[in-house]
Amino acid sequence: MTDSRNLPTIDSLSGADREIVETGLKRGATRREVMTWLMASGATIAAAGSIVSSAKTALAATPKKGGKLKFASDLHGPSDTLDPGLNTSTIDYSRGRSVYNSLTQINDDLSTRPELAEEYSANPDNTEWTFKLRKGVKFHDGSNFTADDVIYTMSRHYGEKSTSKAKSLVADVKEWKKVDSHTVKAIMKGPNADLPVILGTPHFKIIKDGTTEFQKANGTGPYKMTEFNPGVRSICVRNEHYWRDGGNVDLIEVTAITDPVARLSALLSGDIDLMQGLNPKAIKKVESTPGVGIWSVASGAYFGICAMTNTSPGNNRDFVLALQHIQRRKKIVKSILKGQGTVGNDHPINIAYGADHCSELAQRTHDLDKAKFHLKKSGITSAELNVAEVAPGMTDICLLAQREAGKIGLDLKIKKVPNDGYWGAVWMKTPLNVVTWNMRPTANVMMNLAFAPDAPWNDTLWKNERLGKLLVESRGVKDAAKRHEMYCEMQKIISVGSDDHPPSGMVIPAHRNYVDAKSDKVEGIGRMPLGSLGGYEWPEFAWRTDV
Amino acid sequence: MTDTTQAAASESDQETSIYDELPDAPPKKKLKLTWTGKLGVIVVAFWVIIAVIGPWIAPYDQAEILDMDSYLPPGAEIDSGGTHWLGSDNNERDILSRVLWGARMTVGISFFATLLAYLMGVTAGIAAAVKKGWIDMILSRINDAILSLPTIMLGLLIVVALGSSIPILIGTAAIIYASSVYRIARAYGQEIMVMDYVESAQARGETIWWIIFREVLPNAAMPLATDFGLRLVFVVLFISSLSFLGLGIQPPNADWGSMVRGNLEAMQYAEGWGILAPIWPALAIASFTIAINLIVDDISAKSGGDLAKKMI
Amino acid sequence: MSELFEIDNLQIQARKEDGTPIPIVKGVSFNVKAGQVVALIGESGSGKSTISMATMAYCRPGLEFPGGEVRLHGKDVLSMDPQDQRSIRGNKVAYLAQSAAATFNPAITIGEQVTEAAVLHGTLTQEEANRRAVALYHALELPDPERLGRRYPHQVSGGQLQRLMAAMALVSSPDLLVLDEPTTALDVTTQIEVLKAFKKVIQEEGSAAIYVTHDLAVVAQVADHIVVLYSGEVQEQGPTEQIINNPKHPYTKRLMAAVKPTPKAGMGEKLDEEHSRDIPNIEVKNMTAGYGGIVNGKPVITVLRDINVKIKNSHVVGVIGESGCGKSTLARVIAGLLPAAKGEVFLDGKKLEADLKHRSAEELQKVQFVYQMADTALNPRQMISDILGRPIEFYRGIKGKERREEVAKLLRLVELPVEFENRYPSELSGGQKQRVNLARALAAKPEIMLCDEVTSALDSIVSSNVIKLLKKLRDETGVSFVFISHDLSTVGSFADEIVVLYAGRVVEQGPVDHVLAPPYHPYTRLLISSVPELRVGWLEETMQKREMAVGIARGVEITDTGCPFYNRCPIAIDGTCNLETAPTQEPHPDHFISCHRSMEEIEAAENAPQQVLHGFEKADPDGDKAAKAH
Amino acid sequence: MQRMVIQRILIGLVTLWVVSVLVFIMTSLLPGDVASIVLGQAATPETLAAYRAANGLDQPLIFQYFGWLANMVTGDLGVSKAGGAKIYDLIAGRLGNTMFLAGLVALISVPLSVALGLLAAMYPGTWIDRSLTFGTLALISVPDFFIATFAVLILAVQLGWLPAIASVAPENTFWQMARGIAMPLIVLVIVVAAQMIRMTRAGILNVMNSPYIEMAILKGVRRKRIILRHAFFNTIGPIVNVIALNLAYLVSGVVIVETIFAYPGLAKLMIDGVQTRDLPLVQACAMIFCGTYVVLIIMADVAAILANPRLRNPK
Repeated sequence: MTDSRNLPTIDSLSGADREIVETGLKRGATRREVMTWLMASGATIAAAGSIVSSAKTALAATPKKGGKLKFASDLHGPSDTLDPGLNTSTIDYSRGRSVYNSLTQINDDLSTRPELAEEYSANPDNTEWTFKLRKGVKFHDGSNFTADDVIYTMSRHYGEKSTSKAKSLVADVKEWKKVDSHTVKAIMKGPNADLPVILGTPHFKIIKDGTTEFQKANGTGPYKMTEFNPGVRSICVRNEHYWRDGGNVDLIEVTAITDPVARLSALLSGDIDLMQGLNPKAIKKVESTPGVGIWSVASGAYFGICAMTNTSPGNNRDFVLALQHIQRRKKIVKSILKGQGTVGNDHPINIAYGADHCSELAQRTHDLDKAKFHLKKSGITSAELNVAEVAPGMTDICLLAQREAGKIGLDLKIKKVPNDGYWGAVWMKTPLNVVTWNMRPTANVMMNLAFAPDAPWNDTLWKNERLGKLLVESRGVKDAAKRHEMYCEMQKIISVGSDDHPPSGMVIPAHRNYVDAKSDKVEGIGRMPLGSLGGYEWPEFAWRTDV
Repeated sequence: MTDTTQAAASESDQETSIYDELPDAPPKKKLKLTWTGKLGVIVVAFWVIIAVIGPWIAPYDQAEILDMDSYLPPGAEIDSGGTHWLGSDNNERDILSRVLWGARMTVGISFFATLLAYLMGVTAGIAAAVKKGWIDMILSRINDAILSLPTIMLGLLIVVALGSSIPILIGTAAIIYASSVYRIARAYGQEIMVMDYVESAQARGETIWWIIFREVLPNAAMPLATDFGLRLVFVVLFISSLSFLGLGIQPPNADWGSMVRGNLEAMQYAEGWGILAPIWPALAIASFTIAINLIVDDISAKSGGDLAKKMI
Repeated sequence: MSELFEIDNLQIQARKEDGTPIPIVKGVSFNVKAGQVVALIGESGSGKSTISMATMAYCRPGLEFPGGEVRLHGKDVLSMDPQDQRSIRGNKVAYLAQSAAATFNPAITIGEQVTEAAVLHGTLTQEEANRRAVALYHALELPDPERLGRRYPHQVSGGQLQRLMAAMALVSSPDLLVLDEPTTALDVTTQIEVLKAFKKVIQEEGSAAIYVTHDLAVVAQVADHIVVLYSGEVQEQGPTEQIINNPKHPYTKRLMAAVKPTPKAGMGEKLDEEHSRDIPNIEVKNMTAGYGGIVNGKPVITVLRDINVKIKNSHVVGVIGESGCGKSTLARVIAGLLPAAKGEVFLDGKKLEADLKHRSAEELQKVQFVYQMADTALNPRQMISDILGRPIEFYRGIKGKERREEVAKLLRLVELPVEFENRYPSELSGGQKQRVNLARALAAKPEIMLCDEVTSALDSIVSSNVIKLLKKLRDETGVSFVFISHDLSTVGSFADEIVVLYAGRVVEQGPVDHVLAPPYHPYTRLLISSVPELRVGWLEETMQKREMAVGIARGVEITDTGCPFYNRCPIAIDGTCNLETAPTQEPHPDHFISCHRSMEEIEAAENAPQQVLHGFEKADPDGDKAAKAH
Repeated sequence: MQRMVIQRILIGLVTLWVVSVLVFIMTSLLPGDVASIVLGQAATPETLAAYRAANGLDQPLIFQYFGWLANMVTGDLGVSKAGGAKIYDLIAGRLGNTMFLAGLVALISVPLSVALGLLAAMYPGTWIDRSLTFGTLALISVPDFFIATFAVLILAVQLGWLPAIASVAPENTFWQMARGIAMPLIVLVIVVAAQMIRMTRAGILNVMNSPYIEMAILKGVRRKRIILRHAFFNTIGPIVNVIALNLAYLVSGVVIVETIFAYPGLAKLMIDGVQTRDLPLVQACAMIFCGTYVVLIIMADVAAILANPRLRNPK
């Protein structure tokens, strides 16, 4: 710290490390926590300090208007939908963001800012949220935006007939109430400080009251959809009557190219400007090609191997430990993810969740002796792992595990199954399977979705009442230290367990960044970490430098 | 005049007996391969041998992850000592080893799938030709239905429904290609069924099984054997196409088609000669299938292209 | 000055796998003078076709010319460059192949094919060539010459195609015509017509010709000079008169011996009564049969109509008729291979089921069918021991060593070496295969053998040997034969009784000596007079006769009403023969003739050849293609 | 011939029906249903039940089948169970795309391959023949995705001559369209032509053994004329058959090319349909594929009859 010139700055970090530091700091991680994490990655105290000090967000240039933008996602098909409640993939979310608005908007640091809700606030115990709606907003069909639209939109996430994919995220809202034409109220079942950020996620885009047909999109968003051809492409043009200074380009064409090599070829040859899902192996190539670059956003998204706790071998604590100790976590990040990720500690909350991440918890390492010891103790010699390539790198991670398992005498058979049908027939139904979770807006939502004792998607059917209790309690806690302590305990319960309560059975060897690629001519892509290309927020903010 | 001839006949009986009936049977045409055909035999034999011994002569296990870097160029040294003679693949495994292991999968699976396709197709085809009537009608309609759908769609339906495993892949390819075999077998069957020797056996009162196995099948064997080779090539390529959809041979097993597919990206990402990663398995496929085609070309040239008409 | 055409020490060879040559033609020499017809005679395998193609410096793939010369106007064509060789083909030398049906391109009109050579070689313009073609059609007595050129080959009959091929060869006025077995595939009545036409145009055009055949009787009609070939070597050559009347070489004599005699009463051998035993009776009653399913009680394609045949007290029944007359169908109906649409078949008074599937094993065993083509009748993938052993085992339950002995017995019976049991059919010659084919039927120990044209596909010598064998079998085994053939002389020498079929109906039947003696049914007479005789000048004599002039130009027409032979019959009665079914008359006991004319009228017509009973005007120019209709 | 065509059409209808039963059975055997696929990881028993009820998936399978069949017969293709779009809308544009590409490929590859096949047959054993034989052999011996990717990397990425992905947007000019589908066009022409060249050559050489060809040689006809006038017309039947099968492949079997070039065609739609278990969509595609196959084969047979005087003028 005496001679700062010799110390590294944030700029000297690799893209991935830089991301994690920046994101962590933005999310409210303390200086100490970030430094701990940096030092765990091999930095000296001085270097770590220097890096943290120099970390600052880049200045954004002023956007230009005009031009066309062509975006290619990875998946599409006849199930492409403009129904926000059924939105599934990046392509749906991106289209949704183009034509609709949410009540709230999530910032890069996962705080929220107003969107269609001009103001929103909770009562003191966070059991009632009031949203004051923006006036003068018009849908693309010319009708006015009112409270009825919000009530209708929200009603689609409730009740027996709801097919909403986000139903469970708002399960603790008891009732939506229209107060007046531009005010609505959410009455909660219990305290929840996270409602605004949840409402900022893609499934809660506001649609016109009474909409049942989704072959056309009638939203309030920055673009109007002029062509929607599921599985082929969609075209949006700028909404000239947008309620704020909205979309920068004149036209956005959204399509998908399923084959990853073809998708990259299209970007390299200039046929598309923006692509989702870059294979980590291609990073070097993209970085060395002039005119294009990667867009990597660190996140809490993770790869998981699920050992079901209700059956063998997942109900054997030692077996799970053996499986956790054979993971070559650093090798996965370095070699499979090409650095675009972070090591996992068998719980879902990494540094991307900022202050809620528990850096005190010891990092589990590759330790074949321990693994061998636990395996022997478990008495298990073979197991079958069902693998689908649920996220790029999943299969490779399992293949690596298979090799390591061989070294400790575990015959880990890998059964590769296709992606389609995986969630219905394999996941949560076979003793050993894999999972991937995108990052959720808060650590609480994340753990509530996949680890709470009554969660429908509890990957391993693991029940820990203490965790459930902590999840509910922590929502109301306002003291930061107390909150951190509670979150730390939860992460420990999931990862390590206690003598009488086994851990979750999840092996989480790594968290992955969202790695996408774009032409240098496209700017304005955000860094919100809840999804590809800055949490699908790009349609409103992207702009071309060459117009 | 007739008297003269009769007289001539009787007097010349002895002295003309040296003039035996001329053997009008042409000398048996043996299959003679051209040099390309011979080359084909050598290459096919090479791969068959590799299919048997490949795993023993391969320097590494097919699944062994050796390095920290994928798509190393041919000749790259391995950290732990040794050399990637053909470079490393997308999972840092040794390509040479995987090509050698893959021979067993690719050659083996396509062989057994084709064999099974033949068992089914020939049985059904000959049965349809022999039994005619309703059986022929029903079998032919089902067969039309299978033929009219794209192979990749059928493959997708079956493999996804039953899960991708080696037996399922063999079965799937067999069912799909049995329909083409059925057509050919039925055509040959019908052709042979009208031969007098079959009618003669029917007139004798022989059972249907005798007619199928003793009269019809032995005579359809040679042309069907030729078609077997071509069908094998199609099966190799079909399984490769399934690999394209991620439904082919599943890791860590190596097979050439999925190796091409898995490493295709190297042509885009890899540096230096590492871009050759998909070329090696593609060469293996091409050499194997071209070799079979060379042999088949030779044989069908001999059989007068009769086969070509039926294969359409 | 050289001859028109000389073949000098011509050698042609094939090669074995290891490259060692197999000689096919071993130094053949002969000459052809201008205007001369030279016949190459020999059996299959003698190299005669190969030599005939060598006249144009052409040999089939796999063959080569290691030596010798083929000189046309003194110039060796073998050593010419390909361009020059091509300019000779179809121009100076023209070729007529054996099977016109296969030799005409099915996708191109007749006119284009006929004129192609002349136009391509630049000898004639298309216009001139067309005119010349029409002239040739006239000369060849082809129907509708003006429009014939626009037809496709499948639209004309076999006999017409054969003549069209002559037109194709002659269109560019070649110096040398090569005819390769041009009449072998034809029926007798068609053959003599084609022969006549060939002879006429060769004389008119004045070109020289090489005529390749195995049939000495035919040669006697057309050739000036004969070259006898055996196994690629010339055995004897000389003027036709000399070779026919005074053959020197033993092989020529052997060929002469195999020539079939003219059919006439008394040619058959009288059998001693002691050979007779309980001879099975076959009776066919009111039988109608055909192909293509049955509509309104009639087959879609009717081949046989209201057939009544009673076979009794005879060892050998000959069934005779031209191709398409339904003689094979009759045998197939009796054998149960083709269930009749109507009518019944009785064996020894017991009714046989129409379909062999319903017949008992014993009935199947009693009636055995022998196919015409041994090549298709014997399974190429079974050894002789299996081919013969299977019926022994199947019908008689004899297995193992005894079966082998039975097979050996059978082989000896058909005069084949016992070692043949380990051979495949493809390792035997045609005659040997036909013997195995007969032996297989015998293996069942049948009562009746239905022999369908068993000698038709064989060369004359081989054929005469098979007939000898059949006679021996008749004497030794006591089996009865139904012997189907288009060859009246063969039937006459072998059968006790003859059934003459025409267009699906029986026109005459009876003991051989009655059928082959007057009074004849007009069709029987036509058949008898069409068999070429081995003497020079026969053709001209025959053509003089009235019924030939009328009869041969017409084809078989299957009619629903009237007499089927009406439109070829020289003594037909308009208004009767074409409308009413002919009554069956019985001039001798068991001898039946179906004709409207009385026996006296028939006899009278025999003796008055110049009497014209009715004119040509009712003749249907396309008559003989109707036979192709089904 | 009319009789034959009518008979063939009836058989074709039976085949269509068999295909619909077959596809229905196979699709219902697939793990998961459209509801579980669409809702995916986010599915809960309640949302699954709600989705099924909303889309009529809670009825017994056999009802669903006959419901579909009844609609199909009246020309109603139904609604996608996955996205709610009308099947007709999903298919219409893609069918056009598929036909456009297949048509262009056929337009180029058929004359090209017949010409090259004839050329090879005309000079057998020469370098032309050898290079064509070996070249086509090599092309049919490697997986088509290899050829396609290789072509993209060379022509689009390295040389930048052509776009890496196909585009057939309606707003494009003709020149843009032509450029837009150049890559899939090139790859498909290569793949399809290789097959057809080989079959044309084989067909011609096969006919070359016929006696009438020998006769033509003996008439002194040039080899070129023998091939073009005497052999070719007798090979049209088999060649047309091969062309028909290849066209059927172009309509239904080009999944890989459609995927690599992101070309919105029918084959990829069908694969998507299978992957989302969208039965009405899969059925509709299967009907189109099967119907195309049946029609093409009938057309090939008719063409063969028209090319063959023996069948054309039965007399």
